[in-house]
Amino acid sequence: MTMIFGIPVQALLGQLLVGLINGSFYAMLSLGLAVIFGLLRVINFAHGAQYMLGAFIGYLLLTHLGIGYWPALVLAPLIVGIFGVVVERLALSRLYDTDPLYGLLFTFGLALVLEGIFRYCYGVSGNPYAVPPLLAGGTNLGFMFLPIYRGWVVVASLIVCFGTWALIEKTRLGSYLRAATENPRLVQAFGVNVPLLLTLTYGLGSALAGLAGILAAPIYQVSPLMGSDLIIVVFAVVVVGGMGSILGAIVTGYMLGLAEGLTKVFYPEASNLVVFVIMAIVLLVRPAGLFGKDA
Amino acid sequence: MAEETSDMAGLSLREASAKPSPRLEWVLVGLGIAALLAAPFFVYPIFLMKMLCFALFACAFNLLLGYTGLLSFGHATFFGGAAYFTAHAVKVWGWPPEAGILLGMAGAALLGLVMGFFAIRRQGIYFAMITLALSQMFFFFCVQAPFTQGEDGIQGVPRGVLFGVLDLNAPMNIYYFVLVVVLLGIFAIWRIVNSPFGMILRSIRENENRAISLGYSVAGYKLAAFVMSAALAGLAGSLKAIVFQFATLTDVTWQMSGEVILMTLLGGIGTMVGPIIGASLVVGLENTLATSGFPVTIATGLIFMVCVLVFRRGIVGEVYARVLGRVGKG
Amino acid sequence: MTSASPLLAVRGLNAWYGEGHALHGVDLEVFAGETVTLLGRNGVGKTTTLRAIMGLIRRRTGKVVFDGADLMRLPLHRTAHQGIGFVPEERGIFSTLTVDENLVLPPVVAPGGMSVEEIFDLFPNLKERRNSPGTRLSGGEQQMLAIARMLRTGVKMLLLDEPTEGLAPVIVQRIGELLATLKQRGMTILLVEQNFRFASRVADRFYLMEHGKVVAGFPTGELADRMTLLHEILGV
Amino acid sequence: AEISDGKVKIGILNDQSGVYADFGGKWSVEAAKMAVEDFGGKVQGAPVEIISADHQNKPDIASNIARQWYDTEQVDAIMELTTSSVALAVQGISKEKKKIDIVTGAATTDLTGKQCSPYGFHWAYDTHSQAVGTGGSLVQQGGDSWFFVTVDYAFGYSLKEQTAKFVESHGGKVLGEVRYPLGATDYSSFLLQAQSSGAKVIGLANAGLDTSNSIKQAAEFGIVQGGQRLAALLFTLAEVHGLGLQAAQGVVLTEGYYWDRDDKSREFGQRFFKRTNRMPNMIQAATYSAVTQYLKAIDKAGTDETEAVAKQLHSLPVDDAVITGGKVQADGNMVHDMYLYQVKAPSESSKDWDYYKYLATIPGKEAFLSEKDSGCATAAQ
Amino acid sequence: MTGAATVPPDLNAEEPRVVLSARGLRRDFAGFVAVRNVDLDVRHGNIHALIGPNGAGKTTVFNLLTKFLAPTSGRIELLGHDITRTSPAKVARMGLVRSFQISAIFPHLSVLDNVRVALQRPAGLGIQFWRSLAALDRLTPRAMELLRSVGLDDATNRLAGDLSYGRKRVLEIATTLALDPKVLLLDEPMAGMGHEDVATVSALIRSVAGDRAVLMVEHNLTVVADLCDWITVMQRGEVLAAGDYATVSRDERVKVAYMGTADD
Ligand SMILES: Nc1ncnc2c1ncn2[C@@H]1O[C@H](COP(=O)(O)OP(=O)(O)OP(=O)(O)O)[C@@H](O)[C@H]1O
Ligand SMILES: Nc1ncnc2c1ncn2[C@@H]1O[C@H](COP(=O)(O)OP(=O)(O)OP(=O)(O)O)[C@@H](O)[C@H]1O
Ligand SMILES: CC(C)C[C@H](N)C(=O)O
Ligand SMILES: [Mg+2]
Ligand SMILES: [Mg+2]
Repeated sequence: MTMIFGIPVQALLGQLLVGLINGSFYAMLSLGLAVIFGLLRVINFAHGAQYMLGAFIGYLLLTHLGIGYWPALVLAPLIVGIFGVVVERLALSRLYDTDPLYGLLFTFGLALVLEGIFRYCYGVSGNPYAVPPLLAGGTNLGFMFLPIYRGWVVVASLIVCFGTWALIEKTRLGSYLRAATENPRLVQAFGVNVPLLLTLTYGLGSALAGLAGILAAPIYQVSPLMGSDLIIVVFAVVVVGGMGSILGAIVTGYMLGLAEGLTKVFYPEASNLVVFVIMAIVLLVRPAGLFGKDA
Repeated sequence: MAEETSDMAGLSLREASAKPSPRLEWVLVGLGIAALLAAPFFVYPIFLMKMLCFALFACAFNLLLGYTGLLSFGHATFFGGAAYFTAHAVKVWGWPPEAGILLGMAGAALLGLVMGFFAIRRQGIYFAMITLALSQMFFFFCVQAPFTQGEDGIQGVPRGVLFGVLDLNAPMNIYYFVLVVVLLGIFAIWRIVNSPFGMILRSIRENENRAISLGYSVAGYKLAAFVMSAALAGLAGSLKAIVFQFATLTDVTWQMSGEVILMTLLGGIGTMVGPIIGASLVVGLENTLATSGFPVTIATGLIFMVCVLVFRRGIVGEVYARVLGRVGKG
Repeated sequence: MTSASPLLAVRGLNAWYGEGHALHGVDLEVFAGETVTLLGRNGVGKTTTLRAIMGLIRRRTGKVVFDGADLMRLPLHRTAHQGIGFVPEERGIFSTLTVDENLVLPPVVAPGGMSVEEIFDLFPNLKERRNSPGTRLSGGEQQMLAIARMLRTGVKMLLLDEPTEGLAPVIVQRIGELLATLKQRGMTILLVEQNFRFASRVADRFYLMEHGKVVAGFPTGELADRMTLLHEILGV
Repeated sequence: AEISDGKVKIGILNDQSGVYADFGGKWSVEAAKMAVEDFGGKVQGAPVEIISADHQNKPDIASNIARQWYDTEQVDAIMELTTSSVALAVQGISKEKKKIDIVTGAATTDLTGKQCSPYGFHWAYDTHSQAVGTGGSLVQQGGDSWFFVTVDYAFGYSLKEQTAKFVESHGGKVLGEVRYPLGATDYSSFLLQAQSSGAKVIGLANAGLDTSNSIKQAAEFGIVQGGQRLAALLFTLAEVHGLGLQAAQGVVLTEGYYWDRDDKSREFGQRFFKRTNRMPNMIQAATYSAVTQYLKAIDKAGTDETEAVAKQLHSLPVDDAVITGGKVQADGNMVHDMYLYQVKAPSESSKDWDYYKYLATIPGKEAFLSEKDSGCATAAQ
Repeated sequence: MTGAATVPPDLNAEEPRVVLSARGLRRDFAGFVAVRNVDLDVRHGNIHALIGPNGAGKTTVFNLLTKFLAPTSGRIELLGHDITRTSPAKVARMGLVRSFQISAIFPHLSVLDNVRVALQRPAGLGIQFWRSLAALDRLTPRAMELLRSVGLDDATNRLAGDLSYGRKRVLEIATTLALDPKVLLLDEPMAGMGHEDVATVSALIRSVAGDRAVLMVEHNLTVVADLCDWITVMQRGEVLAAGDYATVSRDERVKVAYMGTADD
């Protein structure tokens, strides 16, 4: 068996694949954050909570209404998206004229409330959500046993990420979004319905978090705490990628997933630090982030 | 490169534009101090001391947010870090309390130097996220480092005898000691804010490029402010370790960083008294809710949302604006 | 549209920045096809007038009627669709958009606008740099882009805030010619200008502002008679 | 007979909204109230009152409340005290104030070791009992090669180290360990490492959601089907319930109470279920036991004065609806039998909350450190 | 020091000494050369204009000279010191101060404080965090004097952000002057100003140029003709011509490229 640093190549491949799977979640979540940040200048601290919400909606649909995974895959992001729309209309839209930090603080509060409510109602030890029968089981790739569901997560996230990227960078709607990012009032004065654009963007970003959540439900325990642990890492991912850069968020998400995967093999104690260490290095070398424009 | 300040931007995170007249302010300060001197005879001292520690913590934090415009989401690092240093020095090395507290402050300043070094490279939200991430690193460090005793925390820290004469185990002794130190700390912050140095901080917050072109080394100023804020936050943490006789992970979590933001926001960003009031309210609320059965996180979160939406200036800022606004403008 | 009723009528327009009362009842009207220039010293409220007409200032009262529509009641994004375009003093070029994207950004609100090709003929500089980010252009180039992008939209009326500010004389000349062309095509223009010489070449009429109010209005023909007043108020 | 201020007041101080809220939480409060009712609501003619507070896992809040309870609210004893940092802090205060505390919700052996108190008691379980229970007994069941997945901080190490000690002393072997940082959400990488080690048992030295997620993901990667066994070193019925049998089947764990063990436990479990709609785990059950025992001690002492009650608590045998044959050591540790269980497969479960298959009993003497070994200075005298 | 000047500057009484010089300055932006091969000498006591069509690279040259941008190649000397690699704040402390094309003020400080902030550092009051604000009072007379000289003394207590555009520019010049710079770089100081202000500011610039060097970018040719001793004309990133106004304005290339055929 070939070895690299004392680890069989096959085991390493397995670990890389696992890293890529986690990277898929980082990518989807940081993408949502980047989209929201890009236009609203709001660091959506509630992103983790919305991810949790996505998973919980999946769980509740199943247990209360008997609605299974596939419909939930559509419904959960939709509901989270609508929730986002409501939040934007009722609250965030009132904050645009203020310092962007208020958006961060508001969503921070929102995250606490969401998490608190679910903790209160459903406890913290989490609830099970089964892998859909169609994707149950796994295949032996030779170097590892890959649960089919995890393979599906990678595929789904790639589709979602690059679809969103194309929407923003390649369409006319995208150029409205980018322009509104810089000077929303002026774009509105040109005749673009910017308030609607903002609402939909927050909805879209939230829906992306919800989608990640329902995708995660069969892998992790559906628990009120599932988002808050993840969100800070995702923030670091976004800093590394360069805020506001859509492509940066996606690519960095996958990359850091891989980096973390490797660390888990060679020095597992540091696997939760590696993202932050990379962030520190990137800040030293390229303060604007890997894909950020020069600030 | 020059970022144009949009003239459509409304109220931003800056100090209250309306302020009471200096004379009124002094009267209020005098009343406040008198109340604090008398308080331990009416209110539970431990609670008061906790409130005082958090008040200092919030004021130190406000030095950075309210007067330099930098939102740190990692101030728990300094608060909790200093608590660990002090607790360790006093308990394990047997240092006297005053030395332990100084060590805690110095340690916090050092942590501030390191974190600041990275964070001041970016502004605004980026700054917030970087401090958050770095403080999370420190949290993991504390979880794993043997000297912090991990999940258990450093327990049973002796309060000791101050300067070899004042026995801090007597409730009134420690209370007045804490009160004096906190007041000194807050005075230091007030001094910094209302100093020539503070003026430069303000101008940097207003227009960084212009400050550079006037010859100010902006990075140096920001770093200095960051370190000062960290050291003072550390002072608060060290005091807390002596008061409660332990240092645990709670004080280095990001939730603690969030809590100090809440205190400042609730009381009034960029006001001197706001953070003190905010800290008292939050500490009081946590205590009340603990026995009420109402989930604390929900309450905290709701306060955050309401503050941001309805009274962004915070209680004190709002009072200033309502009562004194018209006078102040003229 | 008879020439008797103005395309744009502003009555008693007041505007505030926070507590600051910037406009104290501005009255003016612009007829279809006219070029009208707003003169006044720094800070009298010229820019504010244009922004209040567009609805870019939130706190405003009074009456603004454009082409029969009451602009006071419309949300900001509907104003442009009435056929009115705004070129701000600070230009408002988007750095994350290329020159091309900047150019096609404002939605077309009515037929009859210029095509991108026509625009590039008018501003060859822009064509040369069409793929660079908008704000990488020089100050002057950005001004051209800011005007150019409104020409595509088919608006009936343009509000131009100091279009010659910071521009080289050749370009100023070019912009003068451009305004003349636009006028021939029937464009209505409300212009704010410090460059009195430039203004006097392109305008049909003048309004003079002082302290947030219009204090005088006269056609270009009367310019000579009004010199003393202008002297007094503008220091020209 | 005198009861101070004519009333016995017991404070239940625990996590009711944080990460360990399911571990004991508001159900522990219910259990305490049940104990009082079962005791008749009165002791020595004085009414008994239960008050409770949520310490949110913050030692400073806990100690603030504890001091306030002792100083101004005439609380006589504090119990439950989920999580070690809180338990140690409150035990320190209780010691200073000469008040009784009975910990049911924290794991650290320091409570009856280095930081023991003459008035402090530890009920239910500790890291040692979990280690012996799961580590020692599993080797006897044939699980003689181990790989640990350890959460990287003191709690994880002590669980792992103590377990490894018992594995080895029973003739088993430890093949390796992977230490992962607290707060990890994905365990597949660590589990793959554990899988490829070929160990017969994978020991999960962690707690709470970490354990749930490791178990769930182990199921996903087919680890149990692949013939390896999962040993959760600190896992209770509440979490098994949360995880569901599908994912949790086959997991081996140690608890000091299981409702379906015998008639006595079933009777208690069902009464608890009527009140709360769930079966108690060992922490909630132990809280019942702790309150009951405290009241018995007051009754016996005829007073609620701390020294006298502590003396009774140290000497009275523990025998109630939850614990059988318990004995309190000089270091304050309540020694009782622990049980090794295996989680049933869904097909084996015949009714609601029918989750465990009994594997073995760990006699109290083995499960807990003796007062000589505990390192408690006052007990050694 | 570095030997570019053959004669020690202050010995040469005829030619005012060169205080700021650039040699072979070049700056690329992702393949686009915004400034190439620019040589420039700014002399003490002179008002030097940098003119040229939009996009010629004038602002970029300013940014290079003040170190807000790093030159791709070339060399810059200030008062005999090589500052090619010096930080912008350091350069400012050495006496090279600029204004911005987009007005740069501290909007939420009062007009008076705007000026006092500029006075603080030279007065050694930049880092005193232990002293009271009253320490700044001794700067007030000088600040008032500066404000008076630009006609802003009626607005000392207003927030700078509430001033109109033109008056903001005037304020900016006042703060710049507060530093008493050796070399003053003004990027379009008259843009957006009314005629009256233009006259005030022209007079102001003339009066301060006596004992310092001024380099300004300006499109208002009347001002340039009136004020400037030396003019450098740029086009497409390069120096097209240099000389006094009369020379430059007769240059055919300059007429075609910049001044146009209209009057003036
Ligand atoms: N964003 C703002 N906040 C507060 N006051 C403002 C703001 N913008 C302008 N003002 C004030 O409103 C008044 C009118 O300003 P405005 O910009 O409309 O003047 P202007 O005539 O366009 O001047 P200029 O020729 O300098 O552009 C001025 O007194 C100015 O100080
Ligand atoms: N950061 C940049 N990145 C790319 N190109 C730039 C950048 N800054 C300036 N340029 C380009 O360099 C050229 C010179 O710009 P500069 O702003 O120096 O012109 P200018 O002479 O000041 O013009 P104006 O008089 O219009 O202000 C322009 O074509 C501009 O597009
Ligand atoms: C499961 C938890 C309540 C155990 C806790 N971490 C302790 O150390 O006591
Ligand atoms: Mg204007
Ligand atoms: Mg320029």
